[in-house]
Amino acid sequence: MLAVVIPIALALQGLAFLLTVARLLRGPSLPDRIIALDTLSINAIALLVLYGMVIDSTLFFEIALLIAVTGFIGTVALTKYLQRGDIIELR
Amino acid sequence: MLMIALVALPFAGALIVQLCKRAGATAAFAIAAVTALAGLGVLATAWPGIEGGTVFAWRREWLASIGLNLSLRLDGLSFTFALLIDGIGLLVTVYARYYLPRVASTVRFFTLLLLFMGAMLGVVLSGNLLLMLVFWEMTSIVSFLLIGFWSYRSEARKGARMALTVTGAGGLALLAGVLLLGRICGSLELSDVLAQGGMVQRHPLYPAMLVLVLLGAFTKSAQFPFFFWLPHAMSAPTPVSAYLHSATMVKAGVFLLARLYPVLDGTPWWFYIVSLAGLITLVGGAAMALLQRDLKGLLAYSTISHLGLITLLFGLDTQLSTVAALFHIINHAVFKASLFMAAGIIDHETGTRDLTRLRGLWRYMPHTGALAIVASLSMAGVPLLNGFLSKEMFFGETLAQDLFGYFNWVVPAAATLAGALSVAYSLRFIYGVFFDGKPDDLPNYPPHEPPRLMKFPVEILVVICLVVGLVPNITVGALLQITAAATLNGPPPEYSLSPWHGVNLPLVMSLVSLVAGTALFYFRREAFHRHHETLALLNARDRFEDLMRALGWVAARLTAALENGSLQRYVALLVAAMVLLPAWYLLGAGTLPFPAAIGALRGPLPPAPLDPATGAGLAILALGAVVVVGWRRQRVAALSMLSLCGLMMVLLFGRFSAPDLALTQVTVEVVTILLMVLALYFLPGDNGQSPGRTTPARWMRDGALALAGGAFTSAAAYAVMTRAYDSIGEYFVRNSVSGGGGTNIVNVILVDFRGFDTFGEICVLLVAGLGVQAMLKGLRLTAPQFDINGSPWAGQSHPLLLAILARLMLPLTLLVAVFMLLRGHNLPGGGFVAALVTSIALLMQYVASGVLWTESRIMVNYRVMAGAGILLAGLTGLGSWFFGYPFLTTAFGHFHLPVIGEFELATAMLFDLGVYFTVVGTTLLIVSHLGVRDKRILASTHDHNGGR
Amino acid sequence: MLKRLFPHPWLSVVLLLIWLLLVNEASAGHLLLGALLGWVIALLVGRRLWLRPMALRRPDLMLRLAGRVLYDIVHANVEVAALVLGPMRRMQPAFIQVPLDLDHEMALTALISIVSLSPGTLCAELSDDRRVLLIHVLNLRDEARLVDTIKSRYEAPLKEIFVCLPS
Amino acid sequence: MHPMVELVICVLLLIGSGFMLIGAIGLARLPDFYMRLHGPTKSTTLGVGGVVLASVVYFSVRGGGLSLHEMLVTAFLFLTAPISAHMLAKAAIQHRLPVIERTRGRAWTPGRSVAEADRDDTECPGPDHP
Amino acid sequence: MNQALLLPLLVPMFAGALLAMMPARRQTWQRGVSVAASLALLPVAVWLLCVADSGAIPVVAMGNWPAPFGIVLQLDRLGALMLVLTAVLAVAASVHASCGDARLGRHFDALFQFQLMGLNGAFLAGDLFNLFVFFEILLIASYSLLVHGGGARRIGPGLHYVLINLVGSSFFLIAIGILYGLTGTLNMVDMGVRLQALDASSQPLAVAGGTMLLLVFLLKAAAFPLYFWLPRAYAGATPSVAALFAVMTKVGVYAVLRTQALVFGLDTGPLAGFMHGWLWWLALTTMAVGAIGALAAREVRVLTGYLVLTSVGMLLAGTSLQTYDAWAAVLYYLPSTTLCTAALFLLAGALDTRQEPADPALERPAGKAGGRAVKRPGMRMEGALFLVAIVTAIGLPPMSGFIGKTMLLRATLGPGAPAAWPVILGASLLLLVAASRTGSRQVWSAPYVRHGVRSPGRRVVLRRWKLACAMFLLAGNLALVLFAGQVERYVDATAGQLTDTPAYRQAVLGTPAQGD
Amino acid sequence: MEAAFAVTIGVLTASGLFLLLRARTFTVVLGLTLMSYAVTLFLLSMGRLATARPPVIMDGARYADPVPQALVLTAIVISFAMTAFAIVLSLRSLGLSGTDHVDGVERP
Ligand code: NA
Ligand code: NA
Repeated sequence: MLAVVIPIALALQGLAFLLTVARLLRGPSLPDRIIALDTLSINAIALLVLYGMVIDSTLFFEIALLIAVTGFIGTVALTKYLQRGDIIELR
Repeated sequence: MLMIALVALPFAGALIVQLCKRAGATAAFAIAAVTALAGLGVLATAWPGIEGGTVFAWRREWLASIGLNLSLRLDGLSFTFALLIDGIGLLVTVYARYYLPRVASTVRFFTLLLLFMGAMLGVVLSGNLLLMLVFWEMTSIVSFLLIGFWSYRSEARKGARMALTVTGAGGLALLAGVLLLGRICGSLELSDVLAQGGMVQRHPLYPAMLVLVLLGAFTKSAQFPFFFWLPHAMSAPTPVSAYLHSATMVKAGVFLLARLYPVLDGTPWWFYIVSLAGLITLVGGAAMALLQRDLKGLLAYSTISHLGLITLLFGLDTQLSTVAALFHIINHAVFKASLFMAAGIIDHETGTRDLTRLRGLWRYMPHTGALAIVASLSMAGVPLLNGFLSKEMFFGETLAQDLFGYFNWVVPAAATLAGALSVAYSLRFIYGVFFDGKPDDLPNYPPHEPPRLMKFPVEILVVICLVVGLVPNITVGALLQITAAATLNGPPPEYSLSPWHGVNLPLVMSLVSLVAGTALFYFRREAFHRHHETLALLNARDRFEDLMRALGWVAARLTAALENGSLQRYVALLVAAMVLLPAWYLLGAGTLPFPAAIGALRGPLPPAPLDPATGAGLAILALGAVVVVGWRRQRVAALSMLSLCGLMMVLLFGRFSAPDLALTQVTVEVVTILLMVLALYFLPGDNGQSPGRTTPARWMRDGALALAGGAFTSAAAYAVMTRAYDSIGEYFVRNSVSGGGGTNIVNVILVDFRGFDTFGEICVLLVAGLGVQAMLKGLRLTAPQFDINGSPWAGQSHPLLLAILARLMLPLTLLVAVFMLLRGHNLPGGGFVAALVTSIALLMQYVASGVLWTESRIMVNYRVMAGAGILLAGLTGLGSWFFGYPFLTTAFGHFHLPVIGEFELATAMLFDLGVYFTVVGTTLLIVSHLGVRDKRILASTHDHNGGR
Repeated sequence: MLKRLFPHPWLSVVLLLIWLLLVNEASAGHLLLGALLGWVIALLVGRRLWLRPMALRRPDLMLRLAGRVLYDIVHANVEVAALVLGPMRRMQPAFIQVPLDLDHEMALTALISIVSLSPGTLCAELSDDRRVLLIHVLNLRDEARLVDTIKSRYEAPLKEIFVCLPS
Repeated sequence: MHPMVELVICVLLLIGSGFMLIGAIGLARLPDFYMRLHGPTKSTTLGVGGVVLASVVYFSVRGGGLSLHEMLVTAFLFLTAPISAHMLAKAAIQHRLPVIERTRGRAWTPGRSVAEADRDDTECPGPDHP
Repeated sequence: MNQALLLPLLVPMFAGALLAMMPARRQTWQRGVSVAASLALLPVAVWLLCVADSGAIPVVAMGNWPAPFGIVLQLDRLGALMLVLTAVLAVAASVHASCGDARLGRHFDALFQFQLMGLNGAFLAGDLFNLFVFFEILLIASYSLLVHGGGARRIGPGLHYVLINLVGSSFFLIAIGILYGLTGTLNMVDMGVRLQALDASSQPLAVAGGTMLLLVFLLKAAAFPLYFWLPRAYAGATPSVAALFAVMTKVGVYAVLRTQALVFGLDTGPLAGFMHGWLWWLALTTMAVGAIGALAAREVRVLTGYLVLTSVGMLLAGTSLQTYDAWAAVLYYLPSTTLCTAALFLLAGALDTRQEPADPALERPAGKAGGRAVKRPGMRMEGALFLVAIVTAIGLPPMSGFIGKTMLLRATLGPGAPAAWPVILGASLLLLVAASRTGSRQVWSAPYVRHGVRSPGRRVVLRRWKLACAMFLLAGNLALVLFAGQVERYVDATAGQLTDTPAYRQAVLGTPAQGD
Repeated sequence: MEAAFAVTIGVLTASGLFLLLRARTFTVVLGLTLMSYAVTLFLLSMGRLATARPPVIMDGARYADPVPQALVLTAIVISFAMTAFAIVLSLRSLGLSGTDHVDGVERP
């Protein structure tokens, strides 16, 4: 059963990934691109977890975890740049 | 020993002069004089041996590989020259004592004079051709300093440069010639070389070698067409001129002709090149001398002319001509030195050397006048003076030669003409300076006789002119005999030294030239009047300066054309070189036709099938890269695309079994984006109006280069991947647990097997951090007031939600960092990733709450932290020394504690901790410093259209 | 004194839990190590890098809220899924303002997170005085009911759970 | 592996992946930025949640012990996703991204009054010089 | 005993780390540590030279992991020569810097020490990737040092230098990758062994990788057409930095020699000598371009930059010949040219400043009134040292440059001579013209007198120290002349050692030559 | 798979090189980053492509060649440091010349 479902899951997620990439490419605004990027990192987490199951290895958990812990910072930096320009301000 | 002393004495003297600088000018003079005297003494002791035909030789090995030995040789030829150098050197020293003002620079003068003397003695005494060249070039350099002695005078600097350039060029040619000669003879020892004259002339390299050697000789001796530097060397102090242009510097060239005579002479190459150069120089120099307004200029061109005479004699095809050349070398040295000194006295006493201003000095300085007149008559070749004797021999030899067939008569005719000219300019000197009315146009009036001792050297030289002219056999007969023998490397031909040989053709030629010269002098205005303007155009110094300036201009244009300051060009060249040449080799370096070469790239390994997910991932990565290129002007959008690429890298690392890489990529990506966004703030917007749009040609070039680079890496990667190999990786797999104590092989490689690389890597990090901090000091940047759409920036600097969340995440993230650090040895993770996670958690505080808030709470000096990390890593590595193991040897053990159970400790972890500290410290050092604390933001009004 | 040694007991406990999750085992050694790390990190973070002092009350309510939120998230997910897959013109997007009455920033954060995580609503802005929340709603049917739901279903329990302490 | 367990894993996987896709569809289809901003929350919550739960079950069964650490991924995402959304919304307001016409209410941002925001909509103050 | 090989790395490393941690206000302490660390390098390097001169090749396996698996450091005659050269430069440059240059910006001393570490590491590295790492250390330190002091003259060329070298580093990694991908090893000696056994179909790949590697080194060496970063960078750098940088291009030459000897093998193998043809022409062009650039130069520092370039051409021409004599010539010429150009850079600091008055109001043209220029006191000494240095650099007798040049001329005497000799001699002539022009302008015509100098006493002391540094370097040149016989024996032995691949195999891999 | 991987490397290299040949510092930094991606993948591919074989010792499996991974890690870190330096230097140049042109002057 798993052997059937996993490719399906992979396909669904792959499609999700591609759609999100399309949004990244299409924009039209910068926040649109950033949101696509943010979503892509979440997709990537799911893909990594899935891939860990595919190859029966727990070694990919940490990658997913690190994306979850640090991935949003890119979004924060870019959005803050759009708002304030300087992302590390004096006060 | 004698010879060593002879050469070393002046150098030692120069050293002593410099050491006793404080003692003043007189002491310097005394040392110089004593040195020259000592040299003469040494020569005197050598005389009996020399007279008996002994050749003194001394030799020490120095540099076998280039055949340069410390080898000295004193024979008749070098004895004569050494005698001139030391003797006239002594007289010049005495003269200079009175000529130069007694100021500090006089010490420098005597130092240089002694150095020159030493170099010159080195040239004539070298028994090794390369050693001779060493001294030869030294004379060029020291003469440069002597000519430019009064360096504040523009003409002195220019004259010095010109002399150096011409003689230096000749020296380089001579170097080539000498090396070729050494190759032909198999040795550079003079004794070996002189022994195989005939062989040399049959060697195919002989013409090249001869031309190169002659270039050296002709430049030094101011032969046509290289004569032009010499007149301008007259801007040297007169003692220098008296020394360099009578007995030493310019004589080095003719010395070389004499020295290598047995090796070089005897071929048409030699006869024609040497005699023609000499002939042209002889006549041309004499004519130019007549046209000079400057007293020293007249003497300079006369020197050129006399050197041409000597050269011509060497080039003639009779043995006796060589004897005549040697005789004239001696005579010319004597009368020319005295003339220069006399000219110096005149200059010194009247304040001018301009022949149009000088006149009627006889009444004021008869003593000097008498001396100068005798010397100039000798120069003119008037009987009973030494110049007459050698000139008579010269006329004789021009008749005896048989080089030019039907045109043989040209040589004696030209010689007579030159003789007439020399009579004319000598008369001009005598009449113009001492008679011709009253001296009413002198800077110093009235002129008077110089100090007694200043005339002393001139007197001695003039006496020699007279004595040699009257009784040549007694005075110079023996000297000339042994000189000729040494030069010809065999017994000299029969000749007779006597003022009177009866009425013969040479005497007639002498008389003709005397009469014609007098006539020429009488009609000089009519004859030369119109050539004054032409002469101005021929000012060699200006032409030379023009040439040099043009050369410099061309060089500057060439350089500017090459280095136009455009990085794009440099990178394009770099990429072109880096890609095209390796690609050429990759495709078989032309041995294979193109399709076959492509086909040969594919190796034997079967390719793995491509699954759709991986294919899609690779495609997205590639697409992302291309889109980054397309969006490069919309910077934020490009950055988002770059982030996509980074994310795809992470996924691909996961896919291709590199979890450690994926972890590292995730964290590095975040910090890099932070950095880039920080930079983005200050970069002026590219709103489509800035200049420097890519032209189509540039587009094509860059596109082609980029595609070539891409094709190369593709091809190389594919070629390697389809080939089998045998990796050292197997060893690491086998030894990771047993030898390194960890199951994460990559980490064990990083901290143990190849920990040294990691060590270097953290050094790179620290240095980058230090460099960034140094660069940011005092940096002023203008910050835009509007966002990329032209609106004012948002008012809220630190959204509450962000600040709270950042603080909330801090302890959690730190925990994750510790987790990464501790597990790294066995599972993906490690000090670097842990450090970046820590840094990101802290950087989050900077972003969310600002620099002041954060740094008032995190009181850590990041720089110290980074340095401490390196120290920790280094000390960990050093620790193994104390146990007798090499640097960075790790130890690990499994320990058991109650409750906790079994755990592992490894020194590698300590090393990793050092890595951790360095990376945290550096990352924060770099990024936090880009925060506003160290940079000064100046408000500006420029808008900021970076995005879409 | 105890306060200084254990500045954030709750944090330490949470860290211990997370540590155990991270290492994915509950051995005695890791329990000890986790406790140690929880303590040390809390100490490092101290009072200045962390939030204002607070107390967590009503663990029961906390669990109930968690369950409620999870349920709402699942529910909203299904709801929004239908919206997304269905015709777009049916949707009635809106910005609404929700007046707030929360003291501690932790509670505020929790509320914003809940609102944002449930599909269909999204916190767009917070006023400077922290008293008004701007929410974007994907498909607004009844503004008053939504505001009321947020206030009663989430804000009220949060107010009870997070209690400000004097610093 | 027990078929029931396998079934659970399969269902969880399909739910998770399905919601990931729906989130992506939302991101692709929805007509304005603020609406699109709702898309990722589905991926974050049920999407990743489903996949992670599947992984938890899978490895707990395979590894012979409870494996809960994947839950941490979701936990961290729950912490960070709202902040991303919040910051994105703020950026969008700063950039005055258009909303579809039928959107009720008006976006505002602290630091600029509502009145100011109103004016922004009518006239766009560009930079001082073109 | 072998562990002592690490000293040239550890001394600057620890000094650098300590300096990095020191507070910025502790200027005197920083200078002290820096100078002391540089001074300490000299005896170590000389001692290692003596060790290497015995003909042995001591090897240290880092972390006790044997080659080819672990990273090894190896000391041969070539490496020891470079170590001594670097140490000499380090002493002069660090003392010179402590007389003022170091204060122009932050972290000079720490960066300086790490630069030394990178250099020394490169000279000892036996592992190709480790060589890359040390290259990166020395590069990153050089980036910072180059822009030390700031100003448009440094930042602009600095940016070019950095970006060009970053591109170069990428290609370095690709080259290493190809070679690793083919051989599966990183140890240079082992790589050489495995390359010999490479099947014919993979050889184009190996040559391509090797070519790229050589090009990377040629970029560091500043060979045409990869030299563009050099002239402005060197002209802009602070004198102390430029002096140390005199050795940077030689690192490229060193690396070419090193890889030629160890990896691509001179004795056997299909890869031997594959670079000869094109490198020869590139070298000659470099020489010509350098000489032309020198002719265009108007300042001593610019002139010196082009002298460096010309010397690179000489060195590479000799290197490309791959004969015993030519390599010996290269090895003799290398220290000679490095020392004298370093001295010139130090002197340029004094000679060039007079042409750019700090404040026109403070400068008045002298010599108009009195007819004689009033010179700044004691510039005579700078002038004399300049003369000695420039004579050495151009290759005029009696200094060491002449010997080196003559060795090279002798070594090229053969089929290559018709191309090489005119270029070498012509370049020398152009350099002579250029040097006499620039030199006489900067040294002789001294039209400015500087007034209002604060604390002239201290200035005099500092000036003496600076002169002493230049003298120290030139004394090295003098030693190369006085002990030319000994040096020649050493460089002959070095060239011999480099061509003796089995000796390296024995020392590094512990096995007698395999595969042949 | 090898061919696709190789082509991806090629595209990354080409894009990176093209950006490196541009005139604005920011673009050049983008190019450096892409180039470093390309180099990273290139180095990784030198250990041949291995899927599902992470080099972490488990029981008895085959492992990917760990050496290129270690090299890449070092290379990534160094490239990170270099990129940071280049960014700050370009800011320094901007502060001095007022332009973000790599040559410090606007060129026509
Ligand atoms: Na003759
Ligand atoms: Na007159």
